[in-house]
Amino acid sequence: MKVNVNGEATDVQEGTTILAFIEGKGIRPGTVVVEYNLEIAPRETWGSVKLAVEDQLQIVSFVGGG
Amino acid sequence: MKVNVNGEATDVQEGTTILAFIEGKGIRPGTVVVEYNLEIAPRETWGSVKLAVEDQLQIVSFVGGG
Amino acid sequence: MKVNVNGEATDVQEGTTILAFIEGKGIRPGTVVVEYNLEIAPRETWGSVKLAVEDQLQIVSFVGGG
Amino acid sequence: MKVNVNGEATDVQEGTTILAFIEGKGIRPGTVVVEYNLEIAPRETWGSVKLAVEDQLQIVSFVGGG
Amino acid sequence: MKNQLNDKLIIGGCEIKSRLLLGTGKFSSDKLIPEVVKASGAHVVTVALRRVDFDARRENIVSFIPKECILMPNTSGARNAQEAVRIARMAKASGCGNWIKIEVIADNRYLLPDNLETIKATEILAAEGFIVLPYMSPDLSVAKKLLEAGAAAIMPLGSPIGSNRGIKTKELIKILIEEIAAPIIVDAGIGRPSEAAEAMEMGAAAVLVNTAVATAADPVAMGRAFGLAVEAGRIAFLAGPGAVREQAEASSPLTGFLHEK
Amino acid sequence: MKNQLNDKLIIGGCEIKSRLLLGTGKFSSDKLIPEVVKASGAHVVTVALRRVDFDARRENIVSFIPKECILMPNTSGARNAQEAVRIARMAKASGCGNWIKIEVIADNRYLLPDNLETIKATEILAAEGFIVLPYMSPDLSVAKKLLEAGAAAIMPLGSPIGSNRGIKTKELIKILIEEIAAPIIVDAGIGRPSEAAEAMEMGAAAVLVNTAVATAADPVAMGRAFGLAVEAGRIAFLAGPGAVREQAEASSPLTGFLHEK
Amino acid sequence: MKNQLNDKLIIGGCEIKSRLLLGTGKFSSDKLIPEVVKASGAHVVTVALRRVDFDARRENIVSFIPKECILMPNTSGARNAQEAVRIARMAKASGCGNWIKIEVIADNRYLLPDNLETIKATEILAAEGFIVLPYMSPDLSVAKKLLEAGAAAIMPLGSPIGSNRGIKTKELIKILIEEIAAPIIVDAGIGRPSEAAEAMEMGAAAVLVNTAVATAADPVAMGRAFGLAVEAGRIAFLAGPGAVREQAEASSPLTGFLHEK
Amino acid sequence: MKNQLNDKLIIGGCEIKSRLLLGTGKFSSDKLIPEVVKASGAHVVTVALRRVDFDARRENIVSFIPKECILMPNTSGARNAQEAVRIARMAKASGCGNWIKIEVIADNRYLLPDNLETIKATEILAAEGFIVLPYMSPDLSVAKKLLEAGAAAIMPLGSPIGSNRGIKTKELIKILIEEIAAPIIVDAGIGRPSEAAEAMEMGAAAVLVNTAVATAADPVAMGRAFGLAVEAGRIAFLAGPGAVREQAEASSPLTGFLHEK
Repeated sequence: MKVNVNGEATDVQEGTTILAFIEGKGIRPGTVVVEYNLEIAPRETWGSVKLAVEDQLQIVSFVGGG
Repeated sequence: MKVNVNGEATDVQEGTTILAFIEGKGIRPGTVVVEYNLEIAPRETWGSVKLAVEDQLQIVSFVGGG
Repeated sequence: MKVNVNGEATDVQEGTTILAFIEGKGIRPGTVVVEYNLEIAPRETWGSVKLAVEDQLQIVSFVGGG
Repeated sequence: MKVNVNGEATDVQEGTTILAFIEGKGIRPGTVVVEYNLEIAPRETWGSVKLAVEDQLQIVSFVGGG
Repeated sequence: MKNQLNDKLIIGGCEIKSRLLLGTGKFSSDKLIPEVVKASGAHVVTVALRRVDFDARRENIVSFIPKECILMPNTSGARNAQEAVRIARMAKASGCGNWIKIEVIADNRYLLPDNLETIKATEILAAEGFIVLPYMSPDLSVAKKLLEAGAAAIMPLGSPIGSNRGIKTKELIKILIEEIAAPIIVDAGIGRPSEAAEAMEMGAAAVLVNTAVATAADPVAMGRAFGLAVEAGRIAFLAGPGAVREQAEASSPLTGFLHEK
Repeated sequence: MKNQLNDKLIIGGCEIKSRLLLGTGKFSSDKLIPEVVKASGAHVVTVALRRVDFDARRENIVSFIPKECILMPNTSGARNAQEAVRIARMAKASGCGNWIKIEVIADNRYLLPDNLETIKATEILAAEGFIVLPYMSPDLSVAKKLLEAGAAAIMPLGSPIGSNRGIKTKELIKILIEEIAAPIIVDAGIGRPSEAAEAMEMGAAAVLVNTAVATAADPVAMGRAFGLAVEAGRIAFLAGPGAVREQAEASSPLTGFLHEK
Repeated sequence: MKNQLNDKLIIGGCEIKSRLLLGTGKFSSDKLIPEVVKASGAHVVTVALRRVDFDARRENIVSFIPKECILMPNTSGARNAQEAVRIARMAKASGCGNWIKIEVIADNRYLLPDNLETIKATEILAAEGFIVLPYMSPDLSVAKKLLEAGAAAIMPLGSPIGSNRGIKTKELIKILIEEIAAPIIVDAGIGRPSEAAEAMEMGAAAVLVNTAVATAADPVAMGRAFGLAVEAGRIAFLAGPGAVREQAEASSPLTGFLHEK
Repeated sequence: MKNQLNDKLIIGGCEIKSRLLLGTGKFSSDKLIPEVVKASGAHVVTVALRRVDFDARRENIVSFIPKECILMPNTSGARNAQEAVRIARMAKASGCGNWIKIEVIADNRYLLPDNLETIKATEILAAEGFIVLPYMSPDLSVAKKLLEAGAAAIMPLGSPIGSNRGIKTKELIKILIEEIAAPIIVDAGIGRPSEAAEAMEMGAAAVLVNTAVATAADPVAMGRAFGLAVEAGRIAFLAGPGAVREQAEASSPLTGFLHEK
């Protein structure tokens, strides 16, 4: 199943939650923010929201900037 | 009868046309432009348009400007 | 007897020393410097140098400056 | 015989006049000025002044400058 | 001097014969205007529109402007897009042509333009067939939107109107010149011919000057001075100025002179 | 424009017909010079003196300078007053007249003049009957001494020779213009016509330009641009520029328009 | 020095302890940041938001910023109001607070902001409870609209981001300071501490600096230099600088000395 | 910040603890001076010498200057080298040390120094063992001669004394800093802390300020502002400022955000 993560089509198993996806990438959940289909996904929902075909996911974190 | 000419309430006799008003003020028609109730009044209509109560008239001419 | 003090002809009794002149003006000797006939007059000489006619005396002190 | 021309030691036959030297170099006399031992050599003297050992000669002309 | 031969300024389909645009406000007497226009060589001349004062009539300014000039009325007095549109339409109704300088000003102290309302007015008037030259506070993004809205040229301010302070917004104007594919005309603030020349050297297409000429002790001479300076600056721009160096570079040859043996 | 009629620049008893003085160094070809001089309108033209190179002769620069010009040789290459005096005498011996630009330079990096040696050379040469125009680092006290020494005009630098950096010493030059009763000619550093115009607006009597013209892509056009700019700046100076204001002042009448009831 | 005691900068209800705001981009190593922040004294520190790179993870920038700082994420990367709003919401969702610097940029060369989209984004985000500090191209009319839209401070650019060119828009920024009843923070372009001091002397409420510190050979020392300069400039503003004069005025008494008889 | 540790200013064999030198003229009350000196951190403090007025005595200025300061009398009032020498000798006779600021001024309007007389006075006084700091009109050739004459530092003017006009002679001062192997101290004209910081960023060794502090509404605060600014400028000079760019360079990463698929 393809979902769009950070602008790229990405293969994800059906039933994967946002949390599972993030942890699967080796990312500490506390360091990122997730936008799910153009809306903020609050952290407490990550464990329950299951990714579906063509979902749009933005996973972002802070970097240096001016 | 009061009409508003250049922002001031002005007494005008009923039945006065735009042209009559202008000429009555001693203005050569060729030197001014008239806006009648927020629309341009083409010169050829001045002789036929009769002023009515609360009409808005702007009579303007060119001056020096930058 | 006239001597020139700070650019002005000034009456001084014959035999007056520099020190006497200064003290006579109510000036504390420690706060001024004296040029006597275009040469510095060291403080230790003030008690012995007697003013003569047409001597040139500059008595100066520090003021604010940039 | 060596004379100094424009800062360089230069071989010149004894008896050579300024004029002969200049013409020998293929220079039109009208285009240059000559300083001879730190003094201007007027053009009318060029034919008679004979160069001697260690004479200093500056032969200059105009160039572009600002 | 070949570059100059084909150097034409085209605005709204017209070839503009002088890169000095002239305003007609503030002259001690309108009677000076014909001579000033002539001395300056200006081809585009601005005028304003005002309510007729029925008590103190003055002669029509237009009669003082040579016939061969392009008249560019401004919308001064307008505080928003709608008023600018009304004024522009009145100007056009006078039969003086379809050029319009949009000037929308809400600030009474510095007379700075309202760029947003200016964009709106430009859009409406360009669609009605006006040749629109908007006066604006220099801003690249706004200039792009003005161009999309149909502006024939962009007129950023150098400093506040009538201040004679010179071009204090060079940094932003240079960017406009570089990035905008339309004539950039520096309007407002130019106080000296040298400043007009500098605008042209920077690559501005033209300058609009009024106060500096009108308030000079001798406006006719000052008009001529501006005309010459604008020409000088344009020619210099085309002539390709030499490089600016940190250090000196001798104009006269440095080699071989008296002290060298 | 009445002021202009009697506006003459007299130096050394000669009426100088253009306030743009032109240098002849650094041109890609000397053949450009006649056309550049003509396009610029320059009346006083500078040249340098160099030792003849017996191997690689080049044509005499003087033959490229129109006959009606005043030739002003400089003393470039001189490192002290004595050398400047020798060079000046050689220049005069050429029969080209008695004008001399004194240029005494010890610093090879910025080519800045030695004001003290310049004063000495001025004194000697003025006494010999030269018309002396000393190039100097702007300094009021030195300018006064140059004048006492017999200088016909004072030529302060705007920035280092050949740098095209513009007039970076305005503060000091303005004071010279105000305080010195002789023509002040801004020499060195002027890189753009706008800068030449500004010098003239400040009240300089003239400017001397070389590198900016010679290193332009099109020197003839640039010469013309400078000629126009100098004229523009001079006329503006005479025309009495208007005041510079902190705030805006409307060019178009601000009274009574649409929004006023 | 009484003026200083009550001189507080309040933005969004918080007292800001330093008038130097610091950006965190472009440091050769993020490990420098804690020391730079400390040396500079900055209280408000900006960060950006970027998509996580799953392959090349880097440490969280936030961990390098002292806890007592206010974090101000920017919306860099946004090309319109809608994108800025999305980024702002993501930033807030991180739990770092509700400050947001709006940065909407369509121009890739000069990175100049889009003022119109910035107004739109300000309106939306202020309504959502953000403390909004919009980065903008200086323009009085836009600044007024930003204030109406709910901006907590206005951040005009001095020159293009990262250029270190200084405050080239002084004329416009001075007008903002005078006319806008909100803190004016000069953002972008400040390259030297002296320029930061000048902004403060002009009356700016604060400055935001990044590139000038991050690209210095010694960023910690440069951070300290900026901190001192901002303090110097603010104190000078409050201390009431003396008048600027055309002519000299002796510092030492001129009366009565040696040469006077 | 390692560069700072060894950054010492040595003049005449003494380590000077602050790069801000302070003048004491023009204060509304001399009683302010101790507090101003302390707030500014100045270590070298100038005073002038005047004929005692037998009628209206005032307290000795020296009593207001902290003991740890180096007193630098100036020769103000001198119109030529000889008078400067006499004044210097009187100053030394007071027992206040052997520092002397040479100030020889013939021009009463702009108070510009006479560079030639200044060289002569420097030569005489340096030979007598004074630590000589000559105030001068910036001129490379003169600075070299002053150094040969024994000057311990060179003090070029930024603009006329007391004018608060800032550093208008940057071009010439930068050259002095680059070419002269002695401390360059910008004296006269500095009106704002930002200008002092800029002088230091340019590489000046120090600045001397008087009028800007003395005529501020709050001289103590202004003294402190100058102290901070001078420190900021010096640190920035040592910290190695980043490059200035024509165009923008993003502070936040430009790669990969919302709009990129």
